[in-house]
Amino acid sequence: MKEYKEIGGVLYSKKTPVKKTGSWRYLKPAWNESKCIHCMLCYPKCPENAITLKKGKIIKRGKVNYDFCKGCGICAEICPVKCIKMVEDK
Amino acid sequence: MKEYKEIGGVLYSKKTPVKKTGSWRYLKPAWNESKCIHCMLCYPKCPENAITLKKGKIIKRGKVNYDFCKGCGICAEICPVKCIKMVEDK
Amino acid sequence: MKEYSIIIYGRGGQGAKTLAQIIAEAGMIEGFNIQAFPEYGPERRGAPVRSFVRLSKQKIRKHYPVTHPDYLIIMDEDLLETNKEICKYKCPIIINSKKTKTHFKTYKNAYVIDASKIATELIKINSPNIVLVGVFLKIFKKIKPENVKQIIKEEFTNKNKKHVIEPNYKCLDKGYNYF
Amino acid sequence: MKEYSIIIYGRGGQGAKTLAQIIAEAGMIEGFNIQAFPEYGPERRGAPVRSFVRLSKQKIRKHYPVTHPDYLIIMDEDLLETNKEICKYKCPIIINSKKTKTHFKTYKNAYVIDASKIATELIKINSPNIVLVGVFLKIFKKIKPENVKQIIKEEFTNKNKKHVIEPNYKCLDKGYNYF
Amino acid sequence: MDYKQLSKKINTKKVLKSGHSTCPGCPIGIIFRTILSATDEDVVCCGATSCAEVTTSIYPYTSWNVPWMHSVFANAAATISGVEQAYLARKQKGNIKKKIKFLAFGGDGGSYDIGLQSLSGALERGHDFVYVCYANEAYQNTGSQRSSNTPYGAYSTTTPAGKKEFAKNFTEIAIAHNIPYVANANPYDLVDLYNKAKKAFETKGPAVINVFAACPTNMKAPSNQTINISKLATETNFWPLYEYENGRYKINYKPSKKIKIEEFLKTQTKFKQILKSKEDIKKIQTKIDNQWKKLNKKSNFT
Amino acid sequence: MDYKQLSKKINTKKVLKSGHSTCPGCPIGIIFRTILSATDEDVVCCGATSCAEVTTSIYPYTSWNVPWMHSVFANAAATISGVEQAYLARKQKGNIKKKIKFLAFGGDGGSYDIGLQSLSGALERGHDFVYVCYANEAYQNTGSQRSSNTPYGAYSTTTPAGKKEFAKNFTEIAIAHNIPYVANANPYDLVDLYNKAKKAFETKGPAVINVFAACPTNMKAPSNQTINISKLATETNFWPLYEYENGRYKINYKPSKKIKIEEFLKTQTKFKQILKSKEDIKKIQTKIDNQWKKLNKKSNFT
Amino acid sequence: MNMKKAISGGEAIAHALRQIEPEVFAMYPITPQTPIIEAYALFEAQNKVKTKLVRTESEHSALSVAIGASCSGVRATTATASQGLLYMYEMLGVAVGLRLPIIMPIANRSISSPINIHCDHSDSMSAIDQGWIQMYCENNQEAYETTIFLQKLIEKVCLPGMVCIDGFFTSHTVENTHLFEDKDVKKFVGKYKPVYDLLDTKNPITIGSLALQDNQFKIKTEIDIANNLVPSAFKEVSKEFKETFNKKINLYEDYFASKSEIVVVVLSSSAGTVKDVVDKLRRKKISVGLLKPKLYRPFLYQEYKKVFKNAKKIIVLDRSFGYGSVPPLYKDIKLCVSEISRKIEVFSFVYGIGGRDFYPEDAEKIIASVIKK
Amino acid sequence: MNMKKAISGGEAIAHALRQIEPEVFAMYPITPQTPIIEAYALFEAQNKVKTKLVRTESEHSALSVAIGASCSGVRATTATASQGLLYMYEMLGVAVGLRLPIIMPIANRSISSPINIHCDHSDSMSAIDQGWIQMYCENNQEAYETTIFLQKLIEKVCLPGMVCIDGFFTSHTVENTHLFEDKDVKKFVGKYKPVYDLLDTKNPITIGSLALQDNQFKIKTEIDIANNLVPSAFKEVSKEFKETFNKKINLYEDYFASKSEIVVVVLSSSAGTVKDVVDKLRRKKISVGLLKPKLYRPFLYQEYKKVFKNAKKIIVLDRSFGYGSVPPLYKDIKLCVSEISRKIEVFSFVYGIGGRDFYPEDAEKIIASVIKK
Ligand SMILES: Cc1ncc(C[n+]2csc(CCOP(=O)(O)OP(=O)(O)O)c2C)c(N)n1
Ligand SMILES: Cc1ncc(C[n+]2csc(CCOP(=O)(O)OP(=O)(O)O)c2C)c(N)n1
Ligand code: SF4
Ligand code: SF4
Ligand code: SF4
Ligand code: SF4
Ligand code: SF4
Ligand code: SF4
Ligand SMILES: [Mg+2]
Ligand SMILES: [Mg+2]
Repeated sequence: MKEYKEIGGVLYSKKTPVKKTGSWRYLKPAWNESKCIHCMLCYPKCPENAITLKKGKIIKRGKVNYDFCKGCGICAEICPVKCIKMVEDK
Repeated sequence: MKEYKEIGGVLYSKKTPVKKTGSWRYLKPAWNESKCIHCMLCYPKCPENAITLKKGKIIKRGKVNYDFCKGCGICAEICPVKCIKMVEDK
Repeated sequence: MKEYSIIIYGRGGQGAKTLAQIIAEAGMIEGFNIQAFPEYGPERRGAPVRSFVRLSKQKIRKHYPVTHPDYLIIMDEDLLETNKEICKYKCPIIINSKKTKTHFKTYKNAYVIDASKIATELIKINSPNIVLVGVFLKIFKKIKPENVKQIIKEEFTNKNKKHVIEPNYKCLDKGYNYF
Repeated sequence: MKEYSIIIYGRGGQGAKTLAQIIAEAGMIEGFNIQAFPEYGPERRGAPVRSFVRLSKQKIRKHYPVTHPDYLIIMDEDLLETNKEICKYKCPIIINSKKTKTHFKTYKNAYVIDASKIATELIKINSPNIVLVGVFLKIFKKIKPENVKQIIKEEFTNKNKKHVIEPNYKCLDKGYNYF
Repeated sequence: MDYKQLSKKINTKKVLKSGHSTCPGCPIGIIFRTILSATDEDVVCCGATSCAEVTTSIYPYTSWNVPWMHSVFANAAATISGVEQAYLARKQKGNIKKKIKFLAFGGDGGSYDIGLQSLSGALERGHDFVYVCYANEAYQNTGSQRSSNTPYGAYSTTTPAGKKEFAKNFTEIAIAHNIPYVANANPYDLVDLYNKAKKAFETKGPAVINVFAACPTNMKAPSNQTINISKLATETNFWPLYEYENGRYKINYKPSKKIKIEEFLKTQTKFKQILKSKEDIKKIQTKIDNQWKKLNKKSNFT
Repeated sequence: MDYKQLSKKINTKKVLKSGHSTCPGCPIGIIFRTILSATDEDVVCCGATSCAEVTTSIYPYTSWNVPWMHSVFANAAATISGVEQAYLARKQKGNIKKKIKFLAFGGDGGSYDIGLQSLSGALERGHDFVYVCYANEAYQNTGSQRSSNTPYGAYSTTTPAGKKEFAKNFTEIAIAHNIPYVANANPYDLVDLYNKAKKAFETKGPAVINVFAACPTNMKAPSNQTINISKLATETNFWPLYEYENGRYKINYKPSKKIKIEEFLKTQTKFKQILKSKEDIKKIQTKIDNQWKKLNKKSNFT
Repeated sequence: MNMKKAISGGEAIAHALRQIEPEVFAMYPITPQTPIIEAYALFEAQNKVKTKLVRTESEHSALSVAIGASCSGVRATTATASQGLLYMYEMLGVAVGLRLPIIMPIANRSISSPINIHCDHSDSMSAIDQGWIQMYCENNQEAYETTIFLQKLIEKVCLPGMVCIDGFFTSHTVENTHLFEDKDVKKFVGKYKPVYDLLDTKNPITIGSLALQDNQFKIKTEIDIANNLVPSAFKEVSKEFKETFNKKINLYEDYFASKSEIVVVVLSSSAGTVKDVVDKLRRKKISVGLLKPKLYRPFLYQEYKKVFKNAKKIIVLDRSFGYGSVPPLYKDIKLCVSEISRKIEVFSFVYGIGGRDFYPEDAEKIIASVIKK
Repeated sequence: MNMKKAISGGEAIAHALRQIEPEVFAMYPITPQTPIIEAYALFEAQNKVKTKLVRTESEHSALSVAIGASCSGVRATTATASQGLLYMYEMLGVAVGLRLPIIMPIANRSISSPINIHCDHSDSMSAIDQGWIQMYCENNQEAYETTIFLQKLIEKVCLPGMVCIDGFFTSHTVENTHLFEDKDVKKFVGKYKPVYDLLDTKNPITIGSLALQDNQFKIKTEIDIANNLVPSAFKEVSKEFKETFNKKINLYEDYFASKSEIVVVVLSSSAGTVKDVVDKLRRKKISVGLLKPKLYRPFLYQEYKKVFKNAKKIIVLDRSFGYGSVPPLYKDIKLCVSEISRKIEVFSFVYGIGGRDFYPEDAEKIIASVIKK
C-alpha cells in the first residue's frame, strides 16, 4: 500500500509557510517610543499581533512588525498617551 | 398531462377509512351507570375518546364505544366514585 | 431435507417475538439452522402481530415471511377472529385459550391449552410463552426440552433473576406434558 | 470583430469590482456585449484582488479570467510591487499614483494619475473609481462618457443620494480630460 | 372551564378521531384532544416524526380531522413557519379570509434534541404559532432510547444502566428565547392544560407548551397508571406547573405537602436501578428542590 | 492579571500566529489570542466555518500553533465532543498522559443559528470543554447576511431595510442549559475576558463564553473603531458583562452613568436607517433597560 | 423600461424570481448563492415584491419552510449551494415525495472536505436520481430564462426542480442580460394551481403519512412515472414559452454535435468556452461539435442517441468525480452510447474541480489527445 | 465459550464492533438500526467494552463526533439508516476528504416521503459515488464477518466505509451466527495506527483548512486514487482474514453466474432467496446463476466482465429507483457490460421498495419473463 504522509490536506503548523499581510496596509502606525509609557494596552489589542515585546525582565513594547501590520489604526486609537500616529505608508 | 388527484400520498380526512382498535383489548371497562355522578373526569382522559357523551342539554357521560376502547383502565382508575370496573373481555 | 416453519400469532407486547426466538435458539442448540423474526409495523402494544420461525438442518437462505407453516401457535384465541387466514392452514395449531378443544372445531389438528392460566399460577405473570414452547416441543419432537431449560437458565442468570428459573422450568414441563 | 479585455488590479474593499462593473455597463449601453467579474477568495479588505472586463460586439461565450489584457488599470501603485506579472503585459496601463510617469519607466504605455487625490477633493472619499473610468474611456474611445453619467445618475437616484451625482460627474470628466 | 365544559368542547370538535394506534393508556390522545379543543378558530397542524405522528397517520388511515402534515423529524417548527407565511401571503392577497391558528408539535426527541434548532429559529423569527412538546422522556417511536429529556438514572434501551445526566430543561430554553408565552403543563390537570392552550392560541407570536407525557411503555408501568403518575410528577415538583407570560413567571400549582421524589420514581420500573441507590435519590431530590426554589424566586421577583 | 502580564502571556504562547487574512481591525485575533493565553495546559481547538476559520487556515498556510480542526459549519461542539471522548479513552488506556483542554468556537451564525443544536447536545451531555461564540452580528464570512444575532434595525445584505426582530439571547439560552459556567465578555476589557477564559478552562464540564465582536466590516465603521465601539456596547448595556457560575448570576461591570443607546448606534453606518426613527430607538432603549433590570434582579436574588 | 441589464447570474435569477413572485422565499446564505438572495432581499426592501421572506437558521429549515409553504397552496422557493444542499439533503426526497413544485436555484460549488468556495458540480451531482429535475445553465441569460421556464415545467409534472448555475463563473459574473416584461412572465407562469391545499380547513387533508410496503411502492412508482413525463412536458412548456416570449428553450444544445465525428459533452459555463474552441477547430476542418445538456435530470438517453449519429469519439467533461465509479455525466453518456450498435468510443475527463479555471487551451489539449488515441 | 449464537443481524454487527472495540461510538437511534446500538449499549452496561458511547442529539452530530474522534487517533464509529443517513449527509464528504477510516453500519431502509420504516436501498444508494466504501451483506453471518473485514480494509486505504444490511430482513432476524474468538478479532484488526493525530500537542496540526482551486483538485484526486486501490487492498485483507479465521471473504459471490447464460444480479438478503430459485431452476436445466456484489463501492467493472463470460441475459434487481435515470445497480452493470464486445441483454427490475416482500415466486416470474423475451 501507498505510504500516506500528509493525507487529507492536513497541515503541520511547524512546517507551514507564513503569509505576510503587510501589503494590505494603507496607513502605518508610527510609534513615538519616547512618549510611550509601556502600559501594554496596545499589545494585546493589535489584531495582527504585529506589535512586538521587548526582551528583558520588565515588560515593554517594541517596534511594529510591518510584515503583518495591516494598518488598522486600533493601536493609535487606544493608546492613552497618543504616542502612535497613523501616517502614509509610502 | 395526466390529471393528478390524490398525489403525493395525500389523504382526505373525510374519505379515509377508520381503524378499529377494540380488538387490542384484554380487559374492558364495565360502567355502573347508576353510580355515576357524571363528573366528566373520565371523558377527556380516555386516550381513545372511546367514552361517549349523552345527547341533551346537561352534559352526561354515555356508554363506551368498544370499537375503540383499548381497555387501558384509566377511566376505572380515575373515576372518583369507582363506578367503572375492568372485567374480562370475553 | 425438510425445513420446518412456524407462524406465531400474538399481540404487541405479549412476547410473540420472544417465543419465536426461544424456539429458534433451542433448535440451534439441537443443531438446526434457524431463523426467527417478527412482522414489524408502527402498531403498538395490544395490536395483532405475527412471528416466524424456520428450522432446518440445511442452510436457510431465504428472507421472507413464512407462507406455508408447518405449525401454528396462537397466543390469544381472539386472534383467530381477527386473522381469518388462519383457518386455511391445515397444519397442527396450538391455541392458548380457556376454552376446550371442542370450541375450535374448524381446526382439525388443534392443541388447546390455557397457557396463560398456567403461567399466572407458576410465574405470577400472564406470560404464556414458555408453556406454549413446551407444547410445541412435544408435538415437534425434534428439540429437547433441556435446550430450552438451558436458555432459561442463561437468560435469567444474566438478568440476576435466578429465582424465576425453576418456575419457568415448571411452565415448560407443564406445557410439554400437557398432551 | 475584436474583443477588448481589461484587468483591474485593486485591493479588497477598494472597489475594483465596481470599477469593472461600471465600465462593462457603460459598454453595454454602447452596444457591447459585456462580462465583468472579480477574482474571489477568502481574502479580506486590503488584500490584493483582480477584476476583469470583456467587451465585444459579438456574443461572449468564454468563462475564464482574462489572460491577455488589452488594458490594465492599477488602482494602487503598491500593487505593481506585489503583482510581478504586470510588467510582462505590453498594453496600455492606467496607474493611480501620486508619482509622475517617470517613476514607471518599465511601463511603456503608462497613464499615471493621482485619481485618489482628485476623488478625495471632489467627493470627499478616497474612491478613485470614477476618475479611473474617465481615463479609461478616453484611451478606449469606444464608449461615451455620457453612458457612465447615466449609470451614476441612476445609481445615486436609487440610493437617494442625488447630491453626489454632480461631484461624480466631475470626477469622470477630470479623468476623461486628464490625458 | 371545567371538566364538563371541556368534555363538551372535545366532543364537539372531534379533531383527533378515535382509531389511532397508540398503546393502551397513551397520553397522546388526551393531550392533543384537550389542546385542540382550546380554540374556536380553525387550526392547521404539523407534527414531527414521533409516536404521535406514526400512530395517527398510517396510510390510508388518518386520525386527523384538521389539516395536518408531517414532514420529517427535525423540522416541525420550520414547516409550520412556511405554512404560516403562506397563510399570511394568501391573507394579504385576499385569497383566504378566515383566521387560522397554527400548531406544531414534537416529542421530546423532536423538541429537546433534533428539532431544537429549527424551533429556536422559528421562535426568533416570531411566527405566530403554538408549539407543543409532549415530553415522554425517550425516543419512544423507535423503542425507548435515551433522549436529552430522559431523567437521571432512568433505564432506556441505550442507557441500560441508567442515564448519567439530568434532563435538559427545554422549558427554560424556550423562556430564554423571550417569547410571549411559555408553559409547563400536565395532562392530569386538563383544565389547566386547556387554559394554557387557550392562552397560547390567543398569543400573538410564538407560544410554547411543554407537556409531561407519562408513557406507560417508557415508564414500564401499567396502562391505567398514566394519570396517577402524571399527577405525582407535579406533586413531587418533578414537573412543576408554571407559566412565563410577557416576561413574568407564574407558578400555577404549589403542592400543599412535600412528597418525596421516591414516591414518583417507585411507580415506574424504569427507575428500578436508581431506586437501589440512596445517594442517587438524594441527588435527584436536591436537584428538584433547588429547581423549585429557583422557580419560586423567579416567580416572586417578576 | 493586568495588561502587562496578559501581554507576556500572549507573547509566550503565540498560539495564533500573525499572518491571517482577517480584515484590518478585526477583533478575532484579539479575542482568540487572549482566550488561548488563559490556560497553561495544552489546548486543542475546533472551529466552525466562519471568518475565524476561513481567514486562519488557507491551504497551505495555517495560523494555528495549537492542534486545530475545522469540519463544517454546524458541528463545532459535536466535533469537540468526539475529540474529548477520544482523549478520555486514550487517557484511560494510558496512551496519553498529559492534561489537555478543549476549545470549540463559532461565530454568531455557527452558535446562535446553525450550530445551536449540536452545542445544546454537547452541553447536555456535559463534555469538558469551553465553547466560545464571537458574536459579530451577522454571517460575515458570506458577506454580512442577517443572523439571529443581528440587532433590531440593523442593515444586513438580507435585511437591507433593517432587521425586524431583536437578537436572540444566546447567553441566556446557554444559561438555561444549567451548565457550570457561562459568561458574556467583550474584547475592550481583555483582562475580564482573560479571567473568564481562565475560569472557563478550569471549569469541570462545559463552559460557554459569548464575546461581543465588533466587526468593522459588518458595522460599516472605520477599522480603528473596533475597541471604541466594543466599549460603548457595554457602557450602554447593549452587551452587559456578566457571568453565570454554578447557578448564580454576577454582573461584572455596572456603567457609572447611563449612556443612551443612540451613542452606540451612531458609531455604525449599519444603523443609519434606524437612527432616523425616534420610535425605533425608543423601542431599543426600552428593551435594553428591561433586560438590564432583569439581569440585576437575577444577580441579586442568586 | 429598458430590459437589457448588466447584472450577475445570481441577480438574473433573482429577477426571474421577482417576476414569478413566489409567495414564500426561504433563504439561508452560502457563497456563491448570495447574489440571488441579496438581490431578492433588496427587491423586498424596495417593495418590488410581496413575497414573504423567511430568513431561516439553516438550509434544512429553509427547504422545510418552502415545503410547508408549498403544501399550503402557494409558490415557494429557496436557493442554495454546496454544503447548504448537503445540509438540507434530507428534505430533497420529501419535496419529491409530496410532489411539490418547488424551484431551487443552485450556484454550483465544490463540497467539503477540504472546504472550497469555488465552482464544481459535486454538490448538485450528489443529488441526482433523487427525483428533482435539474437544468444546467451556461450563462446569465440562460439562467434567467431557465428559471422562468422551469417554474412552469415543475408545476406541470408536480416535481421540484433545480436551476444550476456555475458558482462565480455565472453567479457573480456581470453580463448583459435581456429581461422579459414582468407582465409577460406573469402571464406565462399564470395563476398558481396547487394539486392539494393544506389551508383548506373545510376539507382537511393529511400530508406525509406513514405508507407501508405496498403503499410506498405505489407512491414512489408514481414519482418515477412523473419523471418519465418530463421530456414531453418540456416540449409543451417550450411551445408556450415560444408563444409568449418568441424564444425557444431546448432540452439541450446541439452545437455541431450531430454533424461531427468528435463530440464534446459538457455542462454549464464551460460549454461557452468549448464553443469557441469548436469554432476554431472547425475552421481547421476538424469535425468536432458540442453537446450541452440543459435538462440533466431526467436524462435524455433516447434523444442523445440521435445527437451522436455521426459521432465516432465522444469526450465527456465532468466537473465532479464519481468516486468508486465513474463521473456522473460520463456514466450517463456511456449508458446512452451503449445502446447504439455502432461503435463509439467515449472518453472521460474530470476538469475544474474546486473551481480550477478551464481555458480553451485545456479543451484543445483534451481534444487533441483524443484525436490521437 | 460457545461461539454459535442465535442473534439478530444487528446484534451480530454489535458483536463484531464489540470485538473491534472502537474507542468512540456515537449513536442516534433510528429504526431499523436500533438493534445495533442497543446491543452495544448493553455491552457497555455489562462492562464488556471500554468504548466511550456518545448519545448525540442527531445524526449530523453523531458522524461529527465520530469524525472528531477519528481525527484524534482512535477508532470511531456510528451507525444509522434512512433519514439518519440523509440528515448526516453533509458529513459524509468530510469523513472522506479527511481520509478517516470510520466504519458505519447501515440498516437499509426506505427514505421519505412518504415515511416508511422498512427495507429498501434508497438510503445508501443516495450516498454512492461519495467516496465511502460500501459492502452489502446477505445475512447475519456475513454482516458479522464483513464488519470485521471492513474495519481493516478502510484503515488500509484511509477511507470510511459502510456495512449495509437489509433492515428487518437482516437487522431484526435472528439466525444462528458463528462468532470468532475475541482475541482473534483483536489480533486481526491489530493496534490502530492513525495517519495523523490531533491530540499530538507537540506537533500541532491543522485539519480541514480551506483549499482553493488547485489544492482542492489535488486533494480530491487523491481520494479517487485511494478508491481505485480498494480492490487490491481487499485482496490483501482477504488473505490476512483467511490466515486468521481460516475463512475467505470475496469481493462478490459468483453463484453459478460465470457458468450461466442467465445471470441475476442482486444485493443483500434477497440474494439468498434467489439462490434457492437458482437451485430449483438449475435442476430444471435452466442455465441461470447469481452474481451477488459484496463490495459495491468501488464497483468492480473489470472483475464482473469475467463473471459474465457466458452470460446472454442479465437481470438486475434494484431495491431503489433511479429517478430521471435508471436504477443504480442496473446502471453499473450496464456500464460494465457495455465494455464487453459480445452482445448481452441487460434487464432492469425494481423490486421490494418500501420493504415489500420478495418471494421466490417473484424471482421465478422475473426470470421466466426474461427467458421469453
Ligand atoms: C433524522 C432522523 N433520525 C432518526 C429518526 C428515527 N426516529 C423517528 S421518531 C424517533 C423518536 C421520536 O422521539 P420523540 O420525538 O421523543 O417522540 P416519541 O416517539 O417519543 O413520541 C426517531 C429516533 C428519523 N425519523 N429521522
Ligand atoms: C451548511 C452550510 N451553510 C452555509 C454555509 C456558508 N457559510 C459559511 S461561513 C457562513 C457565515 C458564518 O457566520 P458566523 O458563524 O456568524 O461567523 P462569521 O463569518 O460572521 O465570523 C456561512 C453562511 C456553510 N459553510 N455551510
Ligand atoms: S498603548 Fe501607547 S503607551 Fe501603552 S504601550 Fe502601547 S504605545 Fe505605549
Ligand atoms: S495599526 Fe493595527 S495592525 Fe498595525 S500595529 Fe497598530 S493595531 Fe496592529
Ligand atoms: S369519572 Fe366516573 S363518575 Fe365521573 S363521569 Fe366518569 S364514570 Fe361517571
Ligand atoms: S378503558 Fe381506557 S380506552 Fe377504554 S374507555 Fe376506559 S379510558 Fe377509554
Ligand atoms: S410508546 Fe408511549 S407515547 Fe408512544 S404510543 Fe405508546 S404510550 Fe404513547
Ligand atoms: S468580516 Fe469582520 S469578523 Fe470577518 S474577518 Fe472581517 S472584520 Fe473580522
Ligand atoms: Mg419522546
Ligand atoms: Mg457572525
